[in-house]
Amino acid sequence: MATSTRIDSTPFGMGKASTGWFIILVALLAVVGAGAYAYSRQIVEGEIVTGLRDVGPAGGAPWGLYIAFELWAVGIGFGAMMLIAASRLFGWSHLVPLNRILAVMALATLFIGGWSVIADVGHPFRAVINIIRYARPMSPFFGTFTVGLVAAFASMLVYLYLDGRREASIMATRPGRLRGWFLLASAGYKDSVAERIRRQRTNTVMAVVLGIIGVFAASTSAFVFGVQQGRPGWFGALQAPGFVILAGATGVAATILVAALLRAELGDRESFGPKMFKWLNNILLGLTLMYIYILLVELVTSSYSSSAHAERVTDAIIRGEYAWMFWLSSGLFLLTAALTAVQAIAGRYNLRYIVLAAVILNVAAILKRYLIVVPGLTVGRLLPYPEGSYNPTWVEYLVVIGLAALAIVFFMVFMKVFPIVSSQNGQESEGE
Amino acid sequence: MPKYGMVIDLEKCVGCRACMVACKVENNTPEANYWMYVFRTEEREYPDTKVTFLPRPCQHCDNAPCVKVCPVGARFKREDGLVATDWERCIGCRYCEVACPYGVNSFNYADPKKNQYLDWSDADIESATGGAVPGYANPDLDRKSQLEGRKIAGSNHTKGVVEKCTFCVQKVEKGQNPACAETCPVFAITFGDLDDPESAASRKLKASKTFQLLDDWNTKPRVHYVGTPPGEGAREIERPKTRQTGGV
Amino acid sequence: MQLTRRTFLKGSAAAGASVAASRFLFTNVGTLQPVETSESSLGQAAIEEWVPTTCWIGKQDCGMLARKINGRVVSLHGNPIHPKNKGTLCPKGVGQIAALYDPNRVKTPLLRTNGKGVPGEFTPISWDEALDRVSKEIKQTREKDPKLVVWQKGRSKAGDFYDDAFVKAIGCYKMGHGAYCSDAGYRAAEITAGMHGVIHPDFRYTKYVLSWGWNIANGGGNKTCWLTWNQQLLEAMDRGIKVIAIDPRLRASGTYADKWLPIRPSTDLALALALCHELMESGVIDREFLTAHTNSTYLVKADGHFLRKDDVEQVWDEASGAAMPAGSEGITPALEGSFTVDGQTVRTSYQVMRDKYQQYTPAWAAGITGLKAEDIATVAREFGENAMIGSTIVEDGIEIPYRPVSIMTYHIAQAENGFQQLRAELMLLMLVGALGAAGGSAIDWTWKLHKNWDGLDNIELTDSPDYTLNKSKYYPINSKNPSVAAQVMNDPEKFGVSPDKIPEIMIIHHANPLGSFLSHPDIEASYHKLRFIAVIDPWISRTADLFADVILPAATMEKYEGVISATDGFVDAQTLRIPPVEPMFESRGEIDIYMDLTEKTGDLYGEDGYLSVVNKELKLDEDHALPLAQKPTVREIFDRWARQQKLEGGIEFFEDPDRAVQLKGPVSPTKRYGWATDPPFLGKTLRVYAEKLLVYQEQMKEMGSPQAYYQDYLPLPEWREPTYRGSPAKYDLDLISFHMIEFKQSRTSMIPLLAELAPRQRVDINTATAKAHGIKDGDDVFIESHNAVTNETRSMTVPAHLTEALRPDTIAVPHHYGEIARHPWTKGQGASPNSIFFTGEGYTSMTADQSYHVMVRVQKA
Amino acid sequence: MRIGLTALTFVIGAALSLVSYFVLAAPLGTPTNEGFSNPNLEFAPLLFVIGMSVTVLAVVVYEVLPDSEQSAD
Repeated sequence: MATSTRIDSTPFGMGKASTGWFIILVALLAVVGAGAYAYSRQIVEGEIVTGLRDVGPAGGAPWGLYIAFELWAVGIGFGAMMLIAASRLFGWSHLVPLNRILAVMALATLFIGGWSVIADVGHPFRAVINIIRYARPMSPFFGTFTVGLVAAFASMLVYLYLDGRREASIMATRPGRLRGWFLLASAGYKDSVAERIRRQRTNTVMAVVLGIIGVFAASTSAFVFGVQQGRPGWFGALQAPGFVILAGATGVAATILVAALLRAELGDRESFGPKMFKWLNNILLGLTLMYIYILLVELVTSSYSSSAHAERVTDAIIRGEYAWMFWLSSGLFLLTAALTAVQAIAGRYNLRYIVLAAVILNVAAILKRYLIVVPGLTVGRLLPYPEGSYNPTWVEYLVVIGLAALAIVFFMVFMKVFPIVSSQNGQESEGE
Repeated sequence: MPKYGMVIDLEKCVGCRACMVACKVENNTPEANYWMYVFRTEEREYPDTKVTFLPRPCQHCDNAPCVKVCPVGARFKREDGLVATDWERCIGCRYCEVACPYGVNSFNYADPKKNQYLDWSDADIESATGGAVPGYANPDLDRKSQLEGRKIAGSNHTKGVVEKCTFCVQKVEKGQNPACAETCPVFAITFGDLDDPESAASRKLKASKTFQLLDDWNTKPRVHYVGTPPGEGAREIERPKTRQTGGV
Repeated sequence: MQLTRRTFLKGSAAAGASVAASRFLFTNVGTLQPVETSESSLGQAAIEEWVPTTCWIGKQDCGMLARKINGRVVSLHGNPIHPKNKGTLCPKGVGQIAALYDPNRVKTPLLRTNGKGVPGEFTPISWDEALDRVSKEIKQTREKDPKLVVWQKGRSKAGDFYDDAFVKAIGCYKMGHGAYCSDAGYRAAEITAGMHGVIHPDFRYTKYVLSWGWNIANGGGNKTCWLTWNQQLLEAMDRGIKVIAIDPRLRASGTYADKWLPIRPSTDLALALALCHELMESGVIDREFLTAHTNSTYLVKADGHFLRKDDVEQVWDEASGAAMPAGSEGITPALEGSFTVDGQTVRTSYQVMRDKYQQYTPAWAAGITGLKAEDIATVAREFGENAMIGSTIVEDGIEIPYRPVSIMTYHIAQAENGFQQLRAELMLLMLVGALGAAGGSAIDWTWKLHKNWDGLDNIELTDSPDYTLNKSKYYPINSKNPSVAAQVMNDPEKFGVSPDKIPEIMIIHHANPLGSFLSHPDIEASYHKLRFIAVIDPWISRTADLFADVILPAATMEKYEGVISATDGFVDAQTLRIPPVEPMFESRGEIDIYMDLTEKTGDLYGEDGYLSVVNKELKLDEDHALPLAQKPTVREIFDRWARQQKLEGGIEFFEDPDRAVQLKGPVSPTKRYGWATDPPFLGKTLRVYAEKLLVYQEQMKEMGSPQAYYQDYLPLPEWREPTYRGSPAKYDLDLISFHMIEFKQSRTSMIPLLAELAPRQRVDINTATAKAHGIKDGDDVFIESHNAVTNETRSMTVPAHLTEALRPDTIAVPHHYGEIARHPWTKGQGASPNSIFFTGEGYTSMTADQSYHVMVRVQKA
Repeated sequence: MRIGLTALTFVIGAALSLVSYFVLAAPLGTPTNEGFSNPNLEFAPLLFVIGMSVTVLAVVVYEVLPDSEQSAD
């Protein structure tokens, strides 16, 4: 690409910012700014500026786009963690070059996921203080917050740090503005044999830890909904596995997108080789198929539902006002499966189709996240409240888009201060 | 320690909604927030139409889903049976609202001071009321509860927090009936200590065949109803402004 | 003003709290800890006071206690010792606190600066200027003819001594709330039984109630609000009372009704006639009552007139087999039969009725009313059975006939045949002897004769009526309908009214004729003819907005007013309205306003002045009469009155929250029941057969009255198809209006706490009907009404409200709203259905009362 | 030394997590009890979060702690 110049001393354009990079950054920051402005309206006027309303006589949905977005974002994060774990534990060496990308992606999405929760609550400052002050373990939010956000974030930070120390020590040997930073990051690292052995062990341990936290955190997110028997359409044992699988799928799909972008941006066809995309394609296929299976089971179960309220929710989703969204997302899941399956069966992989499948899956996932949150609130009320409605406002859209832009900014900045791909990683793993 | 509860006689209720207004005046709830709500419903088809009314205060469940999900302990169960909201602690996540199958929670989406029905900044009104918002603001709502010393009566309502029926804790702690029970023109609402077999509520409960809303959900409500609940096909009619004109 | 000194003294926080605790501790609530002092947000000890006062919104003036903290009213509570509401309040009662502190009230007197007929532009003026202006206008017109000054009031709040005093002192014409709701019923009861009122059950004993055109759970009544009725009804329900709801629309009564008869609007007369028919044919009648206390035995000639000898009505004495003067000693009058007297065939009035009603079978009525014949027959049978004819009970040692069947009816009088409809219901009660019996229906609280018993029987028709057409060939019996009056004002010659009898100025007191009466175009046109209009109101009503030259700001509940009856029908009691705070802004209580105004016109002091009339109206004796040369405070007026009632402390009795209501003890059965008065029914012979109506009809014909006006002047109610049904077939739906529990008239739509519950006008429409017209819930519906006589059409557009509790051939629109959107809460509320009803031939009853019936068509707007 | 410190960090973190969760934060008794809506110690949830973070940090200790042999060198 015209804007990228690869210099050996600073791989991946680190430390140097091209005009294009700046333009994109400024544009993204403008979007973030717009989101911040929208949020400031919300702070001043209250959430009356959103489309959110009370469930009872007001007939609205108290949770909406923010929560759906949060689920999607942290899902990607948890998926990324699980993928790191899988690639380490199962020795999927082709995916190892992606590990840092995955780690950064997880941190970025957890970060904006946390922010979208903050955007949702009525008293953000009080929320931060009161959660660490009073948080109640019996609330599913406790798990979301402690395991889902804090533990995941902390362990990802640790992973990123440990994983990057060797890289940093190499970078620190080269001259440049960032040298001090690399020295700091690699402090104490000598690249001794003992250290390498410890590195191996730690990696394995961390892989296990990340895997557990990823699965557990995704499940806690699901419990926020799945344990609510008062909300027909939410209550169910399948919520947790569904969340885990969809988190994995969105994580893989997001990885495909990032990897493809970086491949194009950095022109690095070695790090982002065909084998990697083949693997990603096949993992995506597997997870999508599993999710379709979950969807099918959900569909069958809910169509036999004994409760009239749950039936109304099912009706609204399958036949009613949410039907377009449901069938669109279901169709997109199938399309993802088809796109990835055809390539896997034919044994011929086309990056474009893989990327297309990844995009489609994420769109499907966003719709699905929305379908998890909203219909259970507007439809199927247990008392004779009429059906409600929810239409997100510009404030919600701007805040969410602003947060998404923030994640990209996060990524772009990281790329400029640290090697996004570890060239040694592959070697190291292959050397085992 | 008394264990308060409420018995609502649906065979007496005529859906006049006096309880809703009395609640609003006593608790100064802002527009669109109904701590007490009265459904007016119809079932079946003309001419076999059945008309039902269902007053819906907070059910003050013994096994309250809202208490379980509150991430910061702002929603809690009191020993006297009341389910209370510490509005100074609430972070406004609305999880209680989402968890409650009865839809009793109200979130202050707008600034309550600007959502109190009339423009109270009128100079002539201010000179008469000392700037109270609303003009009939009840100062008792600012007091801390006697039982645990937390602010649970609602005060002047706070933007960004959730609130709901308190059983008029500020009145109950003074030995008075909640505003809805006090006002009901047809004496359909009886409030009292359900542990005391001599209380009016206990006697009413004993004398009547009662049910609880969604009792198969195991929420164990402290509100009991005499009569029959609205059926599956009940349609709500005569909805308030928030449903007719799309909010406040 | 010396405001509640006593309550202020005892207003220490602890004392206030203990009053409160004792006051509301009906249930064994139990206290957690000793009551602590309530604290204001500033941390200062709050002073709590309780001021007894009276509701200002509803019709029956419920007793209230205003809770005040540091001088500010924070809530209104029902007064537990008030017999009418027993510590409870309806939504309007509790919600009116928002009216007290409403910044949108009229704050100062206002003077119009623009033309009339359009929303007003007003400039604030001082009270002095305003009163000068009004008094100047009054004086100017009064010089010509005091009757050209018209004073009109909406519903009376409290006793009307003070406005009567104003009317008498000024000598002006008094126009009432009148024909708005039920006056045709009053006229029917007056001419039939001499009682002033409509019909309501003796809930204490009744077992079977026909809730007729009346929402038994949410409907008012002529004597009390739904609130008192419901409390009595609930006690009756505990005894197993049976309630039949006869109404095109089933609303809150659904909870209480055992059976719903969804009758077609304006066909109630047919149902009543069929019920009478069934009772007579089955012989389930109270012969003793009919013979002894009604004119059923009077002999009627072929021409419909009574057989008289020497001006005395004759009855057939079965013992002697001859006609004898009615009321003779020792005779046995025949109730039934046809006889020959002096060569002419005569029948008893009962026989005339029975013969005439032969045609009114349940099957016949079913075709008209849309009900099932078997349902009608069942109700007739149950009504007869439950009447327990012949039974008695003993109360207070007095044996009283016991007829536990009753009718609750009221607004059903608002129909073209409203007068005869009510007559027919009274007949139904009289047939089984339930009128004035224990468990039956009463008309007034006590059985006392109204002046119209004779008055309506002795009307002398005049060729030169006043502008209300009172005693005219059009409406000999006349409820002074403002809409009819407006039509006369617009075209006096048409009605033979002299142009110099057309009013010039109006003082409108708490009334909103452009909201409450029909035919708005007529009223608006007539108001353009008035030189000057002053409105006394707390808000700028539609009428004030379009036509007031001067608006005088009235206080709402914050004023001394009285004397207010506190009876629930069983206990005699009275009270006053005590202001919990000084009048808001520059508003004043009406008594203050009238004293100020009469002072300006020179009518306050001296003999026949306002104060002198007040003395007479309040029956103040020499010791307590107001001095005639000195303007008293309103509090002083009531203090004198209270002292005359021998109440300790005078007015302080009523300012004390623990006393507040003067309870005078139970109403004796000898006053309550017509049967139990001495002599029974005050010795009057009730008019089953109203011969005088026939006399008036003949006179009307003679004077050239068109058939539309005289056709219902019939001695016995008879069915005819209402005129409005003559609209073309495309106007396929009946429009009726109804009252909502949240509102009273139009002004409560400005109380936000109520307007939030019912934010805008709507049309109730049966789901199937709506579907047939392609209308969904919430869709705007265009409604066009049609005048079957003049072919005029009127229209309005309102959102649809789908319901299964309404006949499919009928739509219903509540009669509230319609204010001009000057108040923030009346914006977007929509029009009143009164704007598309009609007045005039076919749309006005024979007594000049309004008919709220019209045929309409609807389509999705 | 390395193993010991790592284990110590892990144990401290885990202990802090467990204690703060089960003893300091967890709902105690019946729902009407004070402990149900309040942690026994304010900011106990913060301790739990810190505990979890410390637990994870054991890995860092294990990997980052300088080699004793090397330091002996």
